[in-house]
Amino acid sequence: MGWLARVYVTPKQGVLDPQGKAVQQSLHALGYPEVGEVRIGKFIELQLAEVSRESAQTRVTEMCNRLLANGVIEDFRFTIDPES
Amino acid sequence: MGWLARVYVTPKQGVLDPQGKAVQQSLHALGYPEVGEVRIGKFIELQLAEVSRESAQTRVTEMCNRLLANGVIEDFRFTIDPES
Amino acid sequence: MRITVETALQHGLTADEYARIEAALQRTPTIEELGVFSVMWSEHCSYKSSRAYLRGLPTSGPRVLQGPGENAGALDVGDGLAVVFKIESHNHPSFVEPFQGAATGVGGILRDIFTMGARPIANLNSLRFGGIAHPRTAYLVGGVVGGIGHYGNCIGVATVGGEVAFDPGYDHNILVNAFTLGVVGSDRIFRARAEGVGNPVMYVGSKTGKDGIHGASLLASAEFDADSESKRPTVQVGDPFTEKLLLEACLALMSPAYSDHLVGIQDMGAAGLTSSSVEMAGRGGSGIDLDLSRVPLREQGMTPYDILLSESQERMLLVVHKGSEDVVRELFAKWDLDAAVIGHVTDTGRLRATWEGRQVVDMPIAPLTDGAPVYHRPAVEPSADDGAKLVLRELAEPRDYNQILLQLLESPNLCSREWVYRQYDTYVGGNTVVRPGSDAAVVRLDGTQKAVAMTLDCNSRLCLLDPYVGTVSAVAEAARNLAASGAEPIGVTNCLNFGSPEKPEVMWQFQQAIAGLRDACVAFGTPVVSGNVSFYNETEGRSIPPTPVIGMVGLLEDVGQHVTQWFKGEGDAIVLLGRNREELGGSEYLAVVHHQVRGTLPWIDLDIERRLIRSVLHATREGLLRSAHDVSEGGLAVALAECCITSESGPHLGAHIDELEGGIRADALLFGESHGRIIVSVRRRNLTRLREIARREDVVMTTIGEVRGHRLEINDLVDLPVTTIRERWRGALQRALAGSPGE
Amino acid sequence: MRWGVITFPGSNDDVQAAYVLEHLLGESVVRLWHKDTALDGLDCVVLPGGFSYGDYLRCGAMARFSPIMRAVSEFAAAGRVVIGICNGFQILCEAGLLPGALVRNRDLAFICGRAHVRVEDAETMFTNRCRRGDVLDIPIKHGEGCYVADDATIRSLEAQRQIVLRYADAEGRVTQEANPNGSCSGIAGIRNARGNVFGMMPHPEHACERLVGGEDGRKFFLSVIAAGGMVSDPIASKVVSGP
Ligand SMILES: Nc1ncnc2c1ncn2[C@@H]1O[C@H](COP(=O)(O)OP(=O)(O)O)[C@@H](O)[C@H]1O
Ligand SMILES: [Mg+2]
Repeated sequence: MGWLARVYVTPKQGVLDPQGKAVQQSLHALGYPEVGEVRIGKFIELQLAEVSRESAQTRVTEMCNRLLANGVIEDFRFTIDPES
Repeated sequence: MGWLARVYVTPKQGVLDPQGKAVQQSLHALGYPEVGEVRIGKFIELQLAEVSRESAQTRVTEMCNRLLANGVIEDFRFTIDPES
Repeated sequence: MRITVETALQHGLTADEYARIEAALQRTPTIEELGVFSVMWSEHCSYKSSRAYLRGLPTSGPRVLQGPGENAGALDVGDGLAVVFKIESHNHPSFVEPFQGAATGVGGILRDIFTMGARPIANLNSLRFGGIAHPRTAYLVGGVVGGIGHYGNCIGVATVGGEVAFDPGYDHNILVNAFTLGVVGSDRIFRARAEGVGNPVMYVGSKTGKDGIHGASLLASAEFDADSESKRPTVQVGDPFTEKLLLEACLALMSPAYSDHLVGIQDMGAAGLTSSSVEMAGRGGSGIDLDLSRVPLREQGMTPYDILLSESQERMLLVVHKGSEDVVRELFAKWDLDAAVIGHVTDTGRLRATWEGRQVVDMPIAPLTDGAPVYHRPAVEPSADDGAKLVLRELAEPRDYNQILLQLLESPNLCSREWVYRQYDTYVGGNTVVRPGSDAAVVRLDGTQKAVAMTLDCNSRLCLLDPYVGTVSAVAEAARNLAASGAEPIGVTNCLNFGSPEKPEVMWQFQQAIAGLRDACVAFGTPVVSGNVSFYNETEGRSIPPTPVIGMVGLLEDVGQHVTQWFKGEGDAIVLLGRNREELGGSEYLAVVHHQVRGTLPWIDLDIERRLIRSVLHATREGLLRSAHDVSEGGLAVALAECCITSESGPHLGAHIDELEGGIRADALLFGESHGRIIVSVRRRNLTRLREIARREDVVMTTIGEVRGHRLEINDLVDLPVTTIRERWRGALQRALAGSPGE
Repeated sequence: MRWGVITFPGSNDDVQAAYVLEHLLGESVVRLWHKDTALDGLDCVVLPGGFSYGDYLRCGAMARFSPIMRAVSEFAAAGRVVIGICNGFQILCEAGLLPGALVRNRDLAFICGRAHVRVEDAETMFTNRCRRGDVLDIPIKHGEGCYVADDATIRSLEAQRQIVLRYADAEGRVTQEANPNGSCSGIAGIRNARGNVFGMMPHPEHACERLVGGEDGRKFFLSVIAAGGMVSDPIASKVVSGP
């Protein structure tokens, strides 16, 4: 059985997030004044073939650094669970 | 103390996800053959001012249905936690 | 904190620059003042190494309404209209983050144009990347092109032309130069002046964050090295949507209905709030008091230092008349933009800033502007090495010219750029008459019969071999591109991309390029009305090839007279204007086929170029030309192929060339890059008239063949189906980029 | 006819649409601001191309909530004519005035160029100046032009003849190569069941002058003018409900 990696890519703190800004404004306009800061990032699900959890860990980290996240403007974190 | 809502918007099953396909291919090209299906969605973080958890629940559901997700092509789920 | 010379050094200032600062202030600067000096005296803002040379450029002429010194230059094009244009570099930010770097580069040049009251109608861009096979190239190309498209498409300004070149000399330092042209009533040009004691200074647009703090001094003015990573300021992210709102709101404010409320306006570009207030006060001969506590902020924990130096995008600074604040606020509110009063104009000649009631800046403005350092850095010609000589007889002539032609048309620097400009909205605005794919872009001027033509050109290989001749050649090619499109050259902007000015041989290249720019612009009567200098394009001590990108603008009195480069009709005569010489020095053929970058550059005679252009324009006015194409990289054979294949929707007609004067080596005849040549096609019956015109201008004219069938045949050297040629040429860039690893 | 052209924050082709209608076709045009709330006295409204709200989140997702959109829905419900071009099409889908959605192009890149579209139905008020099977040459310029909808929706679009335009090659063959963005079954333009709301990705307003973009785009506007802004479609008028 393999793994399911869930990767969360978010704009770095301090980096402008025009999308989040626009969504926040329109949520206010839609009548949700309670909404504070909005940050919009990516949610990536990866199926991984059978490998050890450790190697899954290291390889997904690598994938994030190399491709999935743009380290200059984005942070990432991920979880790895046995595939159901 | 307010809430932090984390919204996960994913492409509906069956709706094509060209971005996911492209990422899968690049990951294979980069030497990660173990990667199976890749789905790419949005990860939205909302700060919410002080309200009851229940009303936060209902209002975020509403925001998703109205704006944050498009039911024709996307599913969503979210979690709500006390803001740290 | 205690300010010492070390603090100054950390800010990229030199010890004696710091001494000058203490002298100017007659005390130790505050950290904020030091920050202000460091950005205003950075190469990027102060032009300290180039100013002395730039003074030599021709900047005046009957059409010039605004020369260098304002946000952009302006030329009178008649009918009460002026065109405003400029080119800017965004090289280092684009290397750090290609998509956002290129996008914010476009955003910045757009602000320079609408700051003057002009509505931007066209973007062009000049790009230089490393070798196509370099592991990072594909990633950088994708990001840069994506970023340019993202910003221009979203804000709704057509991207209609440019150039792309690949060369290992840019492996670690790509070039992204963005050009914008706008249109404004010739009596409605706005200038960035702060005048009228007591007039409020207003801030409009995005909130201020920590973006790109010290971008100007560190990124644009200091050479790149490994720990740039750590030095790197927060990358600026572009928000074209906000800029679109800003654009519309600012143009509304500058329209007759509101403009009486406005005194001066200036975008916040490099060095943000600091440079915009300093420049406005400087030009107005006034002073400015700012209350930094009133600046709209995006993040907590920002210091006055951050606020003064932030390079957050999509912000403008206004000086309005006392009492007009509410009108202005209302106008911007319509566009969901905040406008805040953050200070007022004084007559002190000083920049003063307070933060929570505390004075953090109180400095004279003169030392920041006219008083900035000017360096006459040593310039030394590098010793000529004999490796640069080209001995033709040692160069084996190829056997199969069909293969060589296809090889060239497939090479990264000659193949189709469609993959690039397909990602740009070329239609928006509704005035694009000639889209990318011909010698120059042609855009109609709304409400007139007129159109402007625009082109960006620079062959950096030529400039590397001989910066003077190379730059003259770039100006000449630009002029030919315009003439071939039916437009008369009227003005020039330029972006001078060079290595470190602290290297005598780089300074020599720079000096030579400026001389070439000057001589060529004098010869063509095209004043230089704006430009930009980008030094320190280096990595680990290696300088890029000198790259003086020429942006030239031309005018068509009658848009109906525009000409495109592809053949139009079976049976038309194909005519070569100009002479072929046995010149292969610095050619694409030499580089691609023989892997050599060397030789004496093709000989160039500006008087011949002028006469060639005059005759082509004359023929255009009489409606004789069915097509016209300038001969440049790849030479005659490549140019002829382009005449057959570059039409977007076809038909793609063949050419039968049998009258091509020989007498020189076949490879030189086909691929030599001699200047002063334009290929035109005309109806047979117009040949005599064309010959009269050519004779009057004393231009060599040869009827070399005719438009015929669906093959390209050149003497007995080349014989290929047009479809094959188009096939190989068209998809080559995408194939090459897909082939390379990427990131 | 009286036309309204809406400007949303981020609209780019609003000026062009108004220019074509007013200066090239001599129609009377009212420029509308997204904060307006009434469409009184208009026969047809155009939602233009561009990047409303920067296309942030999803194209059209935020514009769909602009104050004027309530009026647009009522306008459509009253059987009046609504045309969405490119971003306008996306807004109409987000607003539920047209079925389906427009997502990222197959090749993930913005594409600008000429496209051939085949007229699938000439008995609509938007195409009555064309013949069925006509191939029109019209610019496209979009990053999210890939039309998607579930099979049931596609089937009912077919059944109710709501597919007005398909991408094709110059000879009118609908093929994968001729499909620039991967749209399901090559869809380039659809209308609602009632036949008074029309959305298309290509830009007819950029194909109304020989000098810039050609003239094939005129046909759409001339068709609406010929129909006098009334639902003239025989079968469509039998259908009651909306999309
Ligand atoms: N970066 C770019 N963006 C838009 N158009 C481009 C770009 N690079 C090249 N083009 C277009 O591709 C065509 C060929 O470019 P080029 O070979 O440099 O023309 P020329 O040699 O006549 O200067 C021109 O129409 C040019 O405007
Ligand atoms: Mg040319």
